[in-house]
Amino acid sequence: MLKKHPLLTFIFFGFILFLISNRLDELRVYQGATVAVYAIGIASLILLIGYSGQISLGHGALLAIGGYAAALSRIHYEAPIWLTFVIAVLAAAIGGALLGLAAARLSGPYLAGTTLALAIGLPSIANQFSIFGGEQGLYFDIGLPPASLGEDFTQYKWYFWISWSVALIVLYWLRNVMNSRYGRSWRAVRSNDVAAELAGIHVGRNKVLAFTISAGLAGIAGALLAMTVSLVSPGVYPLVLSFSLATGAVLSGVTTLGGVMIGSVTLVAIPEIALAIANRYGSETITTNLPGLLVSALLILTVLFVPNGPVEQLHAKRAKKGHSSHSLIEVTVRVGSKTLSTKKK
Amino acid sequence: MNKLLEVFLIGISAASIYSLMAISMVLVWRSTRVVNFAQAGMALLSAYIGYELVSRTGNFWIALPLAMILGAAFSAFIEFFLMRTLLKHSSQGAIAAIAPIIATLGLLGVIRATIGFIWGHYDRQIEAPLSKVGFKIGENTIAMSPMSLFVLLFVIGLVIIVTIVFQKTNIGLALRASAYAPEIAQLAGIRVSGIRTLGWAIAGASGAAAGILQTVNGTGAISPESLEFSLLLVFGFIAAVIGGLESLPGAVLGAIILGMVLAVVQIYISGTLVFIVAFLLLLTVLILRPQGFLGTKAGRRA
Amino acid sequence: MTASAVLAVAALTVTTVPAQAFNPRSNEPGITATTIKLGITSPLTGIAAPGYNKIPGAMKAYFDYVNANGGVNGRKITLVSKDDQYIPTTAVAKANELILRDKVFALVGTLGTASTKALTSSTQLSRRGIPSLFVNTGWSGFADKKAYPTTFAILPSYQMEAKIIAKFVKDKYAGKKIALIYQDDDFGRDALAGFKTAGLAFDLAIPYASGAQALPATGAGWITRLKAAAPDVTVMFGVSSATTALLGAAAQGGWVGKTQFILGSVGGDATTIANTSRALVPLLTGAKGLSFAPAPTDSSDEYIKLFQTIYAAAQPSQTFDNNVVAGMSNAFLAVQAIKAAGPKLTRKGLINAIETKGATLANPFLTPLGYSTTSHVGATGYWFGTYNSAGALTPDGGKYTVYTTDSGTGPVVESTYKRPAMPAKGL
Amino acid sequence: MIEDLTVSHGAIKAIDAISFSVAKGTLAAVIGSNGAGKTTLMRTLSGLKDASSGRATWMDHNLLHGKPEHHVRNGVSHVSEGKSVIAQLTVEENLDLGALWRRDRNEAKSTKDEVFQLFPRLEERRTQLADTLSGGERQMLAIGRAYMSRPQLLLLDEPSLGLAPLVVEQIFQSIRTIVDTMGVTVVLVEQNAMGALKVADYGVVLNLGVVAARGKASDLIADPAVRAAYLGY
Repeated sequence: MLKKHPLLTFIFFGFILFLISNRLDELRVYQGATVAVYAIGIASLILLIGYSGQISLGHGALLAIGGYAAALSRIHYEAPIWLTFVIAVLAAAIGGALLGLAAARLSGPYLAGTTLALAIGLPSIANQFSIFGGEQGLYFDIGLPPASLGEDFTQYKWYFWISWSVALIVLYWLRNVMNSRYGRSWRAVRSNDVAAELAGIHVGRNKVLAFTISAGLAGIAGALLAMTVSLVSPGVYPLVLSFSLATGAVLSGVTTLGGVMIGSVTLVAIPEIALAIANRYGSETITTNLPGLLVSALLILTVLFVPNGPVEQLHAKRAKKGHSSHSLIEVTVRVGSKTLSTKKK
Repeated sequence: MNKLLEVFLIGISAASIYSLMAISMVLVWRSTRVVNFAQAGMALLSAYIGYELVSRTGNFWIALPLAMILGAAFSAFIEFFLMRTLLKHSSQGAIAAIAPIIATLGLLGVIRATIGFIWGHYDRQIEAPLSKVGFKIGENTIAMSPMSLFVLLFVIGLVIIVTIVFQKTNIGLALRASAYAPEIAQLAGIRVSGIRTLGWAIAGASGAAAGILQTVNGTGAISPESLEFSLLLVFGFIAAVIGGLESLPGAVLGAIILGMVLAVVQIYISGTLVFIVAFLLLLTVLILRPQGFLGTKAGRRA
Repeated sequence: MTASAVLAVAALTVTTVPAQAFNPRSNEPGITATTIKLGITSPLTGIAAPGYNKIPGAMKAYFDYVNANGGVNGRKITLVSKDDQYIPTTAVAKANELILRDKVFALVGTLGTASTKALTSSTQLSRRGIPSLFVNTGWSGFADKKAYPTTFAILPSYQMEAKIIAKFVKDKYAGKKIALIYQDDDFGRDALAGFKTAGLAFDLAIPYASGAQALPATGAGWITRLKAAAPDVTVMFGVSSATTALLGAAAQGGWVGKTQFILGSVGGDATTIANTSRALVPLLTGAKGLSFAPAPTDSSDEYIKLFQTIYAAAQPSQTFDNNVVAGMSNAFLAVQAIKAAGPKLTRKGLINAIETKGATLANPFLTPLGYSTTSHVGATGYWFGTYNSAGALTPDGGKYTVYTTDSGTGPVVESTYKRPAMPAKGL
Repeated sequence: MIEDLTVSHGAIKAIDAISFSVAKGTLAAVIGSNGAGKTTLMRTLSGLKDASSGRATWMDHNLLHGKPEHHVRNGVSHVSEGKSVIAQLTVEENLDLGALWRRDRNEAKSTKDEVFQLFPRLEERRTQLADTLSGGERQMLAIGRAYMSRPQLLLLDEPSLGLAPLVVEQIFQSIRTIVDTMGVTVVLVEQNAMGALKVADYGVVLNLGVVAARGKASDLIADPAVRAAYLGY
């Protein structure tokens, strides 16, 4: 169905979600909204890692740009909600383009470390200029749900609807981009810089473009995240968030967008699972330490045993039964360092 | 003039801490082409082990080498069980470039949670074995104490020993060959995987020293999410990259540049800017000289 | 895509409990004839955890004590504690769990300005009418009843603190050379505003980026600049790790006893400093500090004596410090407020009780509480003391002299406030 | 001795069931055009790549089992394609590398003297970085490094690649010397088919992963079909 009528599938999925939102209790609705936000953030990171071979450990910084842009446009210009989201996308995309220009020259661990340093430096910037509201942050209030939706329509359901509408639109759009010429050239760049260059693909420009789009998506995720907590502050976009998104991307499988839900649901579910376990054994030590342990252990196990994510794994199994779909370009061990050494010459 | 000397001493003692971390990162990078983002976590674990050893033996000078040995063993263990499996399973596709980064991040989380389970979320203290009060020159107390001088000498000693090992011994030759060209080293009959584990072990020992010395030279306290160690990771990385990520003297040089620049910024400009300046420094070096100061193409220096 | 989408939907549905929209008109949640459920979210792990993570335990200890003595108006209090790691998004998630799943009657003692702002607004505490008692932040905004009708502040604001320090410095060290070290974010800038209002100018002001105190040479850099300026008085308005860095560097730089240190309340907790570095505690000797609660070492104070006894029984392995006093005082005041709201307890009734009787409720604090039908301001002042060689802050002149002020332009005055006597057995 | 050896890259068979054997103490040349599977063959024999099926043995030693370092220790050395030297090490360090695993230091030293005898240019440049060597010198160094482990079987992958004809001649002569005076068996993979067959005792022609022809080198040179297809005249 997805292959033949992608648009219908997305609309159908949206309808299901709409039905679900009426059935869920409010805590789940809130968590559902968070899942949508994570899904966008993870998709943005997958686009970067899986489709252009770049990594960002400071993706939270790009989310922050989006969140702050949305909040500032709301506070100072009373922009309507949809416009704040557009502004979030544009602002983050600009930030991403600048970062991408620097990033295109870097690879693997260098890029990882640089984005990490950016994420660490971000709070100082928020503190440096009083317009950003410092550590305490700024409110981002999108207002109450429209009265036409009825009195029982809660704020979180409103967030849920907004987040999921945006998420579905973003994922649908991404799916189309991935199947376009750009998507193909990104994948080529990811597989092998040199081969792509030989095939006439402008590697640098492609990487910057991928970074820009990824940042734009991160921006809207940042604005939505700010919406669900109604605040932007450095603490809303901590290093932990960047790591969580990287975790979610790996759990989802970085080579395909198909798995984004797995990562985002897992991120929201893990603290719940840890809590359930802790309640069972009644230990505070478990409650405080187990979520971190679970996420990290899951991350390591995924990288070790399902490196390309569960969805890709499934495809691979299917492909083995039928005809093989392996790429002809053989990528030697540790692509990162290889491209690095070619860079150096 | 006096102030300038102070700035210099402050920069140097900060640099000695950064360089310990940078050296471990360089060692790991050279042996497996991986930046180990769990390095600070491993150093923190070593600091906790050092804390246990100090409280049990009551003697810092026994605890330090013991903790270094344990740090080496743990690091080798990680290479053997985690990194090798990783190379086997995720050596292809998009994940290959990021798998080591993600895995080491995961390792960082596991280490922190484990520390939380064992030691709880409270501060633990290691007493400094030497005086932290600065030496006196005439009337003035300078910003260099027996403790920080020890750290500085330790770093210098470490760099000299590691350099000699790398340049003058057969093991060193094997380490360098495996780093520069693993396949050729393999074809020359070197057990590259074993050599990689050895590289991690040395890095683990130096990381353990970094963890313990950073703690006693600083506040003396450690906690699972110790901010000091997060910063140590990032600043150690910046120092290593400035130096070129390939070269041990480069790591030290990078640390000195970073330490000095930050000391100058803090004392003459504004303490508010240290993080931004560190980030800009990293970015500038990466854009103008991506191979770092000492990371020449041949990159011969050990 | 489809497969994982279905999975996601399934994951959401499986955990679904029957639909029940929030209905403000239903019976009061979190309360039965015999129980009251309260909730707190605070950092139990993460950077801010050491020190602050004792607060929920301290609260629990006091509630258990009350429960063992029959509870409040026949109801026993349970406290649900959640870990938010000092991250606002997590705080919102945890507050939602507390409100929507655990169905707590009220929140109590949430910690951190950004976290508290986020959770208050996102979970719509005021629209739902959920009381948020005694938030542990020095941001003056929470005292604003109009903006936060169900939230009650407890700490004096940073502006109040700065104004009181300014008055103290101007009175005691007139004409002396004054230096300031402050954290360059809104926490420190609130203080700067307070110093400015009170007309205190500094000969040297050293800002530091939040977090930079953890870098190896930051403290040494401060001392270098201080040495060059040689101030008579040095005010430290930062977090306790910054105080630690300052004291450590002062000792290392041979700069002990060269200046009169004045430590702000946030960075001045001796136990927290001792936990980081026992060796630094003696260096506190002679430094000035300020607090609004009685000193944790002051066993002659009836509240402290009671709290010490309760805490020693509940958490024998933990040190009794300012964080414990803060937690137990929070719990104490919550119990008094609930008691004042009467046996027919409602959320509205509780808020009303604090607004009308809050200023007269029994509580351990040495400064007047500002609760009224127009303001939700908590403690309004500070007393000054001097640290002794054990790191205990002892009131100057042997008695607590309290100064009060507001967060605006009001004057700083010496208070004549007399604390209400402690109810029998502290119940 | 190679029987039915098959090696695949993913779904593609780079070598499809090839068989040939090389007599001890001789020089065998494996020739073929680009993509014929020559390099894959070498990498498989030295343990860098896994075979899909078949057998490959040298004396009693199974070449399809174990890592390269294992083979080296059993007398099989491989000089991989493209001047397999480490540019960041000196000439002498590169040579020492080849004998690092050997316990007997004196023997290693005498082997080094043999190498210097064979390639006097290397001795002149022993303290220089390998980076500074010319292409021909690098190839000498690579062969010398492989020789340092005193192999019985030496696998050489395209030593003539990118070298001037005169230098190629010189390298081939040195290889001949290694076979004749030191009793080493050499398998030489070459695109330069004529040059290789001229010095070789035995020849194997690979085409798209299968053996197209094999036999005495002189016979192959004489074979018109081989001449037409691979020798260019």
